[in-house]
Amino acid sequence: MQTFLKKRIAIVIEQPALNRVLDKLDQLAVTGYTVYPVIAGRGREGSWRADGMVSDAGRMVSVVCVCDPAKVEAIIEPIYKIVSRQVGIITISDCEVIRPDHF
Amino acid sequence: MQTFLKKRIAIVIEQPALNRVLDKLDQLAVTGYTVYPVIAGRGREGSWRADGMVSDAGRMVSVVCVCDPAKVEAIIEPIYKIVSRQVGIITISDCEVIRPDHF
Amino acid sequence: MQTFLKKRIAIVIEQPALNRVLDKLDQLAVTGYTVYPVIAGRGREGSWRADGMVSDAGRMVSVVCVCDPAKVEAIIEPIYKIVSRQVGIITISDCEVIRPDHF
Amino acid sequence: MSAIDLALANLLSPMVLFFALGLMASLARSDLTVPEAIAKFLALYLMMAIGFKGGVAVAKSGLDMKLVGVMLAGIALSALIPLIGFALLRLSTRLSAIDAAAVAAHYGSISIVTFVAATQTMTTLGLAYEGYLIAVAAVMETPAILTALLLARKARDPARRAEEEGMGALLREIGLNGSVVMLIGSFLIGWITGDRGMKAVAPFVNDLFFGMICLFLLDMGLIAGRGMREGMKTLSWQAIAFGLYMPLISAGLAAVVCLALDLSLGGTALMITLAASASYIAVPAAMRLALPEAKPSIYLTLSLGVTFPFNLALGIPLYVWLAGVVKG
Amino acid sequence: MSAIDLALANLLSPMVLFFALGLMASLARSDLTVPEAIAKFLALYLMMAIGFKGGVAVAKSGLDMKLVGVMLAGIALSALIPLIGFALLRLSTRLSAIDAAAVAAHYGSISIVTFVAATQTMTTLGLAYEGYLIAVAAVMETPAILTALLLARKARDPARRAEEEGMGALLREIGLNGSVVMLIGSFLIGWITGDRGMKAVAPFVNDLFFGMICLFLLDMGLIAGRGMREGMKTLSWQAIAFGLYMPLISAGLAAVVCLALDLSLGGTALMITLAASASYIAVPAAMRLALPEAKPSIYLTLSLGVTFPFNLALGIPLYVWLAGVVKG
Amino acid sequence: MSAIDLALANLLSPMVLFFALGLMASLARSDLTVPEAIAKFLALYLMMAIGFKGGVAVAKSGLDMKLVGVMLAGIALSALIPLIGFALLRLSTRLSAIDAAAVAAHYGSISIVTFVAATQTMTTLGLAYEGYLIAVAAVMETPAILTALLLARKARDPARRAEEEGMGALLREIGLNGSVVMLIGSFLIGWITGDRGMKAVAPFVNDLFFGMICLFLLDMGLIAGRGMREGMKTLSWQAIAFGLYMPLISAGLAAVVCLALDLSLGGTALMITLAASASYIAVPAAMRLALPEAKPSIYLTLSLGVTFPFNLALGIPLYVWLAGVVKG
Ligand SMILES: Nc1ncnc2c1ncn2[C@@H]1O[C@H](COP(=O)(O)O)[C@@H](O)[C@H]1O
Ligand SMILES: Nc1ncnc2c1ncn2[C@@H]1O[C@H](COP(=O)(O)O)[C@@H](O)[C@H]1O
Ligand SMILES: Nc1ncnc2c1ncn2[C@@H]1O[C@H](COP(=O)(O)O)[C@@H](O)[C@H]1O
Ligand code: NA
Ligand code: NA
Ligand code: NA
Repeated sequence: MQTFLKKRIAIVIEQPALNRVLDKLDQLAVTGYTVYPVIAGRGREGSWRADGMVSDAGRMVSVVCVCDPAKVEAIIEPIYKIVSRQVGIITISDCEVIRPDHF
Repeated sequence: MQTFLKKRIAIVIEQPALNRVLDKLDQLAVTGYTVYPVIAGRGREGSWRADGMVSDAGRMVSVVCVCDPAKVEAIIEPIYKIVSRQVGIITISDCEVIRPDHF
Repeated sequence: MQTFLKKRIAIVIEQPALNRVLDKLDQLAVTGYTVYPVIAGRGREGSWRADGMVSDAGRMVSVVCVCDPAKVEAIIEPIYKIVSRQVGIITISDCEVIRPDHF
Repeated sequence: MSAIDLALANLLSPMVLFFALGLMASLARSDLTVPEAIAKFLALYLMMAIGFKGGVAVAKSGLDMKLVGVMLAGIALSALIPLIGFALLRLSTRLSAIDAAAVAAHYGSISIVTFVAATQTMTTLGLAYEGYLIAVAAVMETPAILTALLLARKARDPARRAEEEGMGALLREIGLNGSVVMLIGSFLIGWITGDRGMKAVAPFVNDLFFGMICLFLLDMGLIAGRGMREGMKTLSWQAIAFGLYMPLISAGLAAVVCLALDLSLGGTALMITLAASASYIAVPAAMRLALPEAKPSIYLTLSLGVTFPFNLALGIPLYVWLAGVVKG
Repeated sequence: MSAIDLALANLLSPMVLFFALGLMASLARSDLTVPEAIAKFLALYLMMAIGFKGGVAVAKSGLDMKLVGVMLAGIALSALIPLIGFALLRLSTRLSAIDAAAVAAHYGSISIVTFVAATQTMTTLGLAYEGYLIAVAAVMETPAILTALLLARKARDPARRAEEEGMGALLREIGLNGSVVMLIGSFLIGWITGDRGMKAVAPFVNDLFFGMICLFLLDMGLIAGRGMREGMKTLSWQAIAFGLYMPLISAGLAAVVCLALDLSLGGTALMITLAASASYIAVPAAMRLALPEAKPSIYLTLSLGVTFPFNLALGIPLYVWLAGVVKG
Repeated sequence: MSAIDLALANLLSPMVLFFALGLMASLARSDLTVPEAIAKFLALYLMMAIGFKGGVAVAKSGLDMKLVGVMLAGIALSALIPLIGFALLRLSTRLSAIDAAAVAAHYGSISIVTFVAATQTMTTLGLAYEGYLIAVAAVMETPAILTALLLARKARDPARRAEEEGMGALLREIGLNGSVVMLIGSFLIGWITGDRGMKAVAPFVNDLFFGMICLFLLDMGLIAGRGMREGMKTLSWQAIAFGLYMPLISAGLAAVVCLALDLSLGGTALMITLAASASYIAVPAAMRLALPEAKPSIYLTLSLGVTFPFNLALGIPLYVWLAGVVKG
């Protein structure tokens, strides 16, 4: 079965800024994204845990976007602008898919 | 420390079809899998959010299966048959493990 | 936009042993980590599901740590010592980041 | 109470107002949300409470033989309404046969929350109703699904049909839907334990009931609003119209059927409400398994974003009035 | 009751004891936790219950014109307190202007749980209070945020300022905060439905209220303890001191303002409590959007790990006593 | 009431029926589930309610010196029962020493839900019992774990033993288990606040109690069923038999001990129930830390899939009858 190379952009961003990231991804017309919950973590801003939290401040979520290698630059640039201002990180990795048209 | 190359199959599938995917993986005798929750997403079928949802319809989960590169074909084929009928995607990527026998 | 190669260590470990893993990562002075919830899975120890569970025993969480390739050995060694005693797995994969200093 | 007074009183009930609050919050894109686990808990509670109460009521009144007739009538309505719905959708909209069948299934089946809201109205109006209607509600959940499957079968290309796993497996997956099991199970437990059981759980299933419904309706409003924002893009005005007139057709049909059933006034109103309500818990999940190629955005938006609000705000008082006509 | 007796009675109330339990459990690194979904549910419930009750109270008493004056006073306090806080922080601590502004915003805004705990004390003391104070609490949430933004603006480098998206968008994001919407919405629903509505939801919003607060305070204790463990490293003793004396300054200011308001004794105590309380739900989230470069570890720890426990254990009885002075 | 009537009445109680509902739903592979957050909430609520009640009861009755004796008896039972269990498992099954020790620990420790179900039976039978038995239940949680560790030590290869981190750290991890902390904390708060506190939280901890237990038992049934489906493959019939006769042995032992304690009839029944019950919250988590090489599938299935259903359905009435024999 033939597969096609794509890029997997994984963003960990603090919850209150999530909508900004998703709205930006919508503007950038990515084919899609998936948001994962995160229950705890540590970074330069110190460590945090989700349980018992009422406020969204100080907790993270993770957004994963699979896209064409050609599109990565165009997506990372504006997303990084948002993330760099907030608490969060971005990682990029390779992955293969079966339906290239889908991404 | 020596590591061994394996493949990481990541499936995002709508909740109601999860059991079909897992039952299939069990039939295929994979050494194991892990199911992750997903809280929101967007794809060709439009965007969705888990919170407040009562019905399982229209929400996703993510299944990750680490397996031997030799087994990938045998696993992807039947899983793709299920996923292609439903709302969902499949991605494949490389990863290394320490205990090759485990996967 | 220039990116830098890092390693992504992904650990699936049973909940009761999570603190041991995190404490160890803190000792190892990694720049950070992210803990993801897991809702179900299967492995050598059989299959499990989180829903309805009261006790932490027999359920998993997933810890992801992005670090410098040079550091991987130093991190994997002691973490593997913990994981190998418990129910759990470790996988390592490549990823790229934008701020190398951050990891 | 005139139909108008009824309608007004209904519109100003806490239930409807909390639904409206959720609806507006979500249309205004507020970040107000009910955690998924809580929404599932509220649904679980509702099934338990309403089922248990129904069972206890039956334990009190005993089962008059009318039950059988009402059950059969319910099954018939659930099985036939999709045929009407399917025909109307194919005539009035551009929906594919598969999509039309999936939508039709929702309108044949029932919405337990609409039913609960209606029982609440009965309580405020001081109208008694047959406890076994809970059981009737339960049996009305699935027949509509079967009708829809048969409608879709004909439309499906043979290739697909090959892929389908056996009807049997499918029915097991569908029939054992959690909410249905919880509803029937609680009904039986209420029936078995009767007053004794009710005394023990009354503060939980009775006293809290109304407050929990308000929270649940807040959540329904949030989801409905989201559905409107999302789904309206994909829905033609003909489809939206269907979501408004189909419940009326079902209600009319049920009213006629009720002429033959001699239920109490409250029972008649509830029976009509059941027929007029559209499922959005059991059936959507079933459709994802049985008709995966049908677009969820269409049937979810129609049943939750159009028909549910309509029934809650205007439908229920109308059905009470209709029941009055039937009985008087 | 003397201030001392009051303080003791307060320290031995189940509310405070459950908070202490959570605090100690978390400081001892016990794995006792409240699931996030439950914490959010408890908060949702609290907003619903307290809002609804306030609305019903207003429906009963009717709105006397004093409300306007009290509202304006509340807005003024919320808008001005941050100026004092900002000045004190800049003088006494090494916090950057941005961090100082962010912290100040929390002390201008209000903590609804502190308010709820205070209303509970009123009930135990048999002191009546104006129902519309809920509405006042709601309007006091946001003005402080605006003051803080203006304070931060001046300090911000122009580069950043360019990045900022329009104030308008920001205010929408902030103004539609879920907890505020739930509070105001429930208040209005309570107002509209009045006694009729209350009769239906009383077991839910009244009878359970105290038990739910206890659970919520257990959770607050767990979070506060975590905050202490985490945050104390990052906080200077001057900052911690600020978390202890700032509420007293706000309380004093509010007491003076109350001289002009002629609220009931209970109402005065609540007004003072509102001024003295520091937000940790709405404002922190707003700060992450409006002033992302401000360190959450600082303002979260101060408001939740220092000021909230202080208000709960010692502040509230003190404010009741202060209200006595004002009214007597 | 004869033992038979008791057994029948028990089998038809809502608690047992909801457990059965969950069990059957899960064996039939229905998708009925209780969200994890809700299950944790129900457990938290149970600990809070039962602990608080116990504390209030003690505040009322005062502590008679018998408490000390009962506590010591409880500790002794918890510490000794694992020795018996270990010996029987090693003789009758093929379990490794480590696995046998881990299983034995569960039977020495206690199941708070079994205890709660038993207190409910006391209430239905109108039997009073000593409030401090809650405290006894709490102290019986851990001694069994220590015994099991000593049993396992001897069996462990030295290499492993080197790896082990200090006993001290381990005990801290285990002793601060959330459910134990919540139980003891609520007990103390109930004790301190007494009637005053109870008046405030009664609707929450008393009125809802039974309904919440029913929901919790539904969940237990779902989990137990899953455990049966999963675990039965891995369990020999000898192991399963152990899960049925071990509680009887513990009960007998406790009955003898109770001859020396002069507890009330209800208290005796509860003491026997505690000894006969097997832990599945605190101990499994502890075993994962202390004896990671022991297979969770074995001890979880035995305690939750075999012993808990047995105690709930047949054990409790039997223990009440046994208490009757002891007391006269
Ligand atoms: N490009 C993408 N990157 C990440 N996740 C995606 C992407 N496309 C789709 N998904 C996820 O897969 C689900 C189903 O996709 P679809 O079948 O295209 O509607 C979506 O709801 C997303 O959660
Ligand atoms: N090295 C890392 N590996 C994995 N996750 C990280 C890492 N650094 C930061 N994170 C995650 O990103 C969040 C924000 O990081 P920071 O902005 O450094 O505080 C943290 O709370 C973690 O959840
Ligand atoms: N091949 C695999 N792919 C993905 N996840 C796995 C795999 N094997 C094990 N896991 C996860 O790791 C947990 C522990 O595995 P084990 O120690 O083999 O029982 C399982 O419950 C799964 O959640
Ligand atoms: Na219907
Ligand atoms: Na304030
Ligand atoms: Na025991």
